[in-house]
Amino acid sequence: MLGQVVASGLAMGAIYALVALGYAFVWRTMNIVNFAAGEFLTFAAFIFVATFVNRLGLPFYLAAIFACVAMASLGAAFSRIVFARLQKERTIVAIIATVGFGLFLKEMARIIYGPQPLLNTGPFGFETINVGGISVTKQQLLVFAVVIVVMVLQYLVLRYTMIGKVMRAVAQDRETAQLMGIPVNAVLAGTFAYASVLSAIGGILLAPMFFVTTELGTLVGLKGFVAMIIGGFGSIPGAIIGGLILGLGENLAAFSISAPYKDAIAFVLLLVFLLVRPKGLIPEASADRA
Amino acid sequence: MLSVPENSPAGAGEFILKLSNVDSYYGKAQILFDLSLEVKEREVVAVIGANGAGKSTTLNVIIGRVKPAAGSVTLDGESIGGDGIQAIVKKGITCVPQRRRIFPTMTVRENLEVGSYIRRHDKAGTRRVMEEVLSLFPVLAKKANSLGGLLSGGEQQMLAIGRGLMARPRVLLLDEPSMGLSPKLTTEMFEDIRRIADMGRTVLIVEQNAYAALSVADQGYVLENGRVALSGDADDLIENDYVRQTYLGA
Amino acid sequence: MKISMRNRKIILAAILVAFLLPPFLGVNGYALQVLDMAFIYAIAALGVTIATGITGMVVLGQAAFMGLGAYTSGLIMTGTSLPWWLALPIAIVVTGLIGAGLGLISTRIKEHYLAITTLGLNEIFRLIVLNESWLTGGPFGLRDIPTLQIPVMGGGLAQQHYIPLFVLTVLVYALALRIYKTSFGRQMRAIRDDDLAAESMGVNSRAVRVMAFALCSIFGALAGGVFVLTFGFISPNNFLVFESIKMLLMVVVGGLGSIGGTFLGALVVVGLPEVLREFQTYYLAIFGITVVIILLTVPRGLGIIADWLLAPWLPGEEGNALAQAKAEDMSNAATIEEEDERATAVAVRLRSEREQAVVNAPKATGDVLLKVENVSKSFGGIRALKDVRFDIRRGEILGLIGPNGSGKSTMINACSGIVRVTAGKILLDGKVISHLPAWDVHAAGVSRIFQNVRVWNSMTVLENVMVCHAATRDTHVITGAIGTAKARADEDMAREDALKALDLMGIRHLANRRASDLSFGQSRLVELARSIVNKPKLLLLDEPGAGLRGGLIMELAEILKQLRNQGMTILVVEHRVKLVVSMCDRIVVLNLGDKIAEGSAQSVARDPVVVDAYLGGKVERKRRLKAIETTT
Amino acid sequence: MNGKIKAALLAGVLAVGSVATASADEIKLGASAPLTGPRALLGKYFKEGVDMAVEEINANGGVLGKKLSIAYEDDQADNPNAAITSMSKLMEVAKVPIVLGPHFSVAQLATMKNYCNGSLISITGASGVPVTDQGCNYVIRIRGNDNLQAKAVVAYALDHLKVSKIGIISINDDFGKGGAERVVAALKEKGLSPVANETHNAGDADFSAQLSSLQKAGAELVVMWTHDNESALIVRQTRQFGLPFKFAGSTSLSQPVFIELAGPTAEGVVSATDFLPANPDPNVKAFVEKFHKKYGEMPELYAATYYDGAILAAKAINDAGTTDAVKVREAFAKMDTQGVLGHYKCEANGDCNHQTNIVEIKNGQPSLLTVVKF
Repeated sequence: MLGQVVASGLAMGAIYALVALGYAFVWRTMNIVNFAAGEFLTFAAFIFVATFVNRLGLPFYLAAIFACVAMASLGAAFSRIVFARLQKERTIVAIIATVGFGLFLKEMARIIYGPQPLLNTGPFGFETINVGGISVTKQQLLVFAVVIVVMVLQYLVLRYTMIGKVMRAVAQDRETAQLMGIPVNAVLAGTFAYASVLSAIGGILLAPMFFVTTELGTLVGLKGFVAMIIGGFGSIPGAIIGGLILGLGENLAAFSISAPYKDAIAFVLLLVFLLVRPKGLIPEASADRA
Repeated sequence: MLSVPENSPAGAGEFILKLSNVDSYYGKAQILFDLSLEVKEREVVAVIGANGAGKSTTLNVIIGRVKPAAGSVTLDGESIGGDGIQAIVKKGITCVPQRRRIFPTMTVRENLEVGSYIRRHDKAGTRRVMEEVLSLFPVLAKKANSLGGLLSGGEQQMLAIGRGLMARPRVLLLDEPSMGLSPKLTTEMFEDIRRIADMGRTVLIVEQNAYAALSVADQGYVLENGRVALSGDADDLIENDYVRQTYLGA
Repeated sequence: MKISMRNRKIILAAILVAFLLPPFLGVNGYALQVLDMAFIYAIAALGVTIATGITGMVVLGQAAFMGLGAYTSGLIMTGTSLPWWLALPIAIVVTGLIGAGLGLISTRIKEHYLAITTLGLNEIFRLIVLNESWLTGGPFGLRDIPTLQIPVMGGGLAQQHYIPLFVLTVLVYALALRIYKTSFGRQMRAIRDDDLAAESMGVNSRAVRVMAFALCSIFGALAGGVFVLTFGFISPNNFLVFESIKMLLMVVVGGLGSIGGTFLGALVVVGLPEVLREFQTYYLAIFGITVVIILLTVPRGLGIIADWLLAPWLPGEEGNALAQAKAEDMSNAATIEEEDERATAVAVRLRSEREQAVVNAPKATGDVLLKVENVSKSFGGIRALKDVRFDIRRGEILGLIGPNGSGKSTMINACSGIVRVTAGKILLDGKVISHLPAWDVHAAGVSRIFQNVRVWNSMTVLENVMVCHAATRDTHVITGAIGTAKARADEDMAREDALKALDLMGIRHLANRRASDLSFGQSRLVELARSIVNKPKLLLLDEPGAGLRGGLIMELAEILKQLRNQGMTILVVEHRVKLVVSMCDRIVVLNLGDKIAEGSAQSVARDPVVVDAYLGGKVERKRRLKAIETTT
Repeated sequence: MNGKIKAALLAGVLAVGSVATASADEIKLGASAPLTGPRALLGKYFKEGVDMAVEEINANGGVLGKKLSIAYEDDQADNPNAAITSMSKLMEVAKVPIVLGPHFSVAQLATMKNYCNGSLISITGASGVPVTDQGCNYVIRIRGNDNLQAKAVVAYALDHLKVSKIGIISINDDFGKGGAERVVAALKEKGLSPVANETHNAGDADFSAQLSSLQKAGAELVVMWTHDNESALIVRQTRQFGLPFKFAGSTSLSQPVFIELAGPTAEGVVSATDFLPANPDPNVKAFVEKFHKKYGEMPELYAATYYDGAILAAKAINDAGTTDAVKVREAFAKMDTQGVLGHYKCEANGDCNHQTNIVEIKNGQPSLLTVVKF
């Protein structure tokens, strides 16, 4: 049963990693912690299930692509309308504004789609595969596959393409990037759109594993943030490692510590960890080599 | 030899960049007063002055970061005053910023590649200019794969200039290239700038180190309190008593 | 904005009186209850303002402190049947101690990491309260707490508590305003604006952070305690992380760091959803987007209103407003020229003073003040200093030069306690200072300025200087707030000395200006005034002339000479060889972390090693060929 | 003048304004329900049930000859502060004699001090044991409490399912924690203790760790005390991992949301619930038909509970002949009537419902196993 716990933990950790990655990207380019990230995930899941699958009857993969496109446009629009203006504010002001925005998004999801949880079985239903005595759902395998593909693609894009280099340049020094003739605002919107797509992928992958409720993203959003902190603020490899560590760690803790205090213990561990490494696993300065 | 800048309709000796009677404000405070300045094709122009004289604002007006409140800015006779930075960079003005501003966690090569952003579709041209920059600054070629942030101050300045050249600009603006460099490195830096100029580039230097800047320049402008206090041939300025007393520390 | 301070006081008094009226006007209990709730949250949020807004530590766990205060006082009243006026103070003390403990953690964990840590502590608090039913009543809360009945006020609890709660809130806010102006208040703000500068200018950031955290928790506990007395019921759900976020929201909506704004923020965050209740299921969405709009359009809006009203009780606001009005009248060019004229005039005055007094100037005595013994420093794998040793003699000006990256700034940082040396030691007057925290190094008599000016932008010029005064260095929160004779005397002394220092720099007229409104040159002078106000034995100057011009350079040079004549020892890092040679008695040259030369200006300048490594040749007077014009 | 003060003034104006709307030919009752937030679904059912009851009452001549209307306020489920202001607004501004809700125990307990002076009566479905033992005379509970539910489930499990190794999983909040405590107590009465006592957090979505622990402890039956969504996830994941537990637990396990979300894995899950749509009782049948006709969906527990609540409120006012809360409370004391949930007869502490149904999910529908009366 331990293998089971590990597999599920890693699957969940992969989702946290996706969300953490979104935080890291937005932080590096816009210096904003987007606390509405969890609600972006929720919203994406609703658009995906309620609009594209249930109403329009699209097949899973097509609906997923449409949902990603919709969230990318939504993200780009919000980045221009809301988040771009927040950058001038102090970090904490921007954070609080995103909290308010998250509340708005969450409530809008309920107002538009109603309070009923939505069920989506995804492409595999609840089929499981038995791997060495561990029963893994196909959906979990899909999660791993998608997350790995996303990570590899992202690495290749950031490392080898002009658009990737431009994104990194804007993240490191926006003013100078502008002097190179780079359309900085478009790049920022694009980065935010990408972070929204990461959230959307998280929502789409979670939808068949769980149910789509207005609360779907809230906790995942918070844990994604914790994951980024464990990994090191704004660090891209850190976000991935942090996500996996968190997913695995919380499951192992819940398994081995059978007590109502297991979450308290998790936080105490985080505290001790931060006391030892106040800048996370991979501190920003040495970490942002994508 | 560094290739001749692209699209150069103006022949040598013609004014390609021109500021006429520019006023500029920061908030309510007027920074530039009726400022006029001209740069000829293939000429090195030095703008000198103390902190707060309006040098940076002049540069910001040219590059499009600040809109002139009055007066005109033209490039090849076409008005660019009020265009955004991106548009101006596309038209052929590139600025090497103060304090170098290298992308610290990108490699030297990546820094240069980003510099060629506006000419990214001309792959062959980019490759050619990259080779030229690397041969101009051999130390960059040697360190092509190390991170920009790990270079020394002098090397970073070379990289910054190289990055600016990658855009193949009509006019290259240098903002205080000597800032934070030791005297020896400053000397070397200006020698590099002169080599670049000798290759036929048009360069505008904004500099506090008046001696070094005027040494390599053809024309000079002395800014004081947002106005052009003196201008003329760089050789004449360097001999000018007022300039010598105020800026050269003679 | 032409309304005088006196009239503002009258307006404020009118508003306060207006707040007292509702119970007498027959306003319904619901509205009063909402206001009661807003007052209670205003008190708790004020704690967050102190920690987050004023000291710069993001606290996302204030609900836990509130809960701690509430549960402690509730449990004392139900468990031991002590009266509320004993239970509440005990709860506040207990919570304050716990808060101070967490404050110690906050000195190590910072920024977002601290936010997430406090959020975690909030969650731990919830779990403990939820699970320890034997003590806390568990999930169904602590139910039988006696509420405080005040029958004189008539009506229900909401009516009875309205006026006492409002008066308490006003008192707490008055206290906070008072603390804001004391030395402790200045230290908190200095840490927020620039903690590195604060530490090296004598602010014990550890003590201040701990105290600020304790204050934050005390205000939280007080709010929790009165919550219990008003509502008589508490449960884990009253103190969720979401409540902490709400309190941070109040602080931010109220204009981060504004005391009065926090009160307005609490009114908005508690009151607005109630007003919007008419919109039924839409109201939270409207509330959420309203918060975003407020923060986007007027991020400091509420704070500006409040600070304007409270200006008579805030430092330097009056002078600031005047100065601003003046600045707006004049064009920038005029101020630059004026500034230059002023600087030149000061320089001339100082020079004539110096020339008259030159006879009594103490000569350098020759004994060693600061001893740098085989100091090495590594960052990661890079060795910034290698086995460097030199002495600074009492009364001399020692120049430290070297190319970029030679370790000059690291050396200055090591001497001022910002950077720990890897090996070797630094002694001041024979005592080792290289292991001391920066503020103790400052107390021992080492003061400094920074390469790129680091003034505390939100504070007035006078406050900037007063922070560094020895008399107000210790963190006396209570005596400061009470205003004991000693505290007042210290404060007066610090003010007087600060004004004298500003006088020396010729910028006394800027005393009430906000530091962020200063020009670069003025900031440099403020920094210099700040560094000498505690009469240091050793002054460390990191490129003092960088970015200065004409008159200001002259003024700076004169000031330094004046200081030396007064017996101050100075270590100066400078690029401009001319300035160094004209100013310094001796010069130490660093290159790549090694000391490569030491001696008089002339001997160093001739040293071939130095010339090779650092000075280089002059730029050759050779221009490119004019002939190029004919090549095309 | 600034926005804040304006806002406060506006609040005052609105408050005064709403008093004026209570016209003479109308009797207004209050409802405090979770209209927003995570439990908004419950609020939706709550409102549907009440609205239907009001329609019926008005069709049948209203209350004391006047039309009945309801003022809704949001209490955000288990948020005590929101409940305090919501109740306070109903009490002070709308001045209603009876409030339906708040539904959550912690919200009840937070607001009790305010209304127990006799200003109004709260009719609630809150099942936390302490709700009716606070000495508050003005709370009327129309569902069985947690204790009753837990006892019924444990007794059924031991007697009919013949299991002895029982594990517990509950949500780490007032609902789950309160329920789990009662289950432990009920087991203790039978001389047993749970083999494992697991908890999870609101919003948790992966339960592999808890399920593994339960399996390790050798649980045969798992008693669940958590909300609908989480229950469905737990059951689904159990089947996915191929674990053999049987499940029993709180009313959540017979709610339509649970049945829909859990799908086939809900089969055989046993629960205690006050309301069962498939109950052959004629009262229930009539209610289900009306509800289905009106809303096009099957009613569930909260719709039924607060439908009953509204009907009882109207009846009590009619019996008392006045809207005076003290007199209406006396009418409740004398009440002896059949409703949808069961037979109502109020004790002095306000507990009016003394029965519960044990239900099993068969073929995707809850079906009645037994009715337990206490």
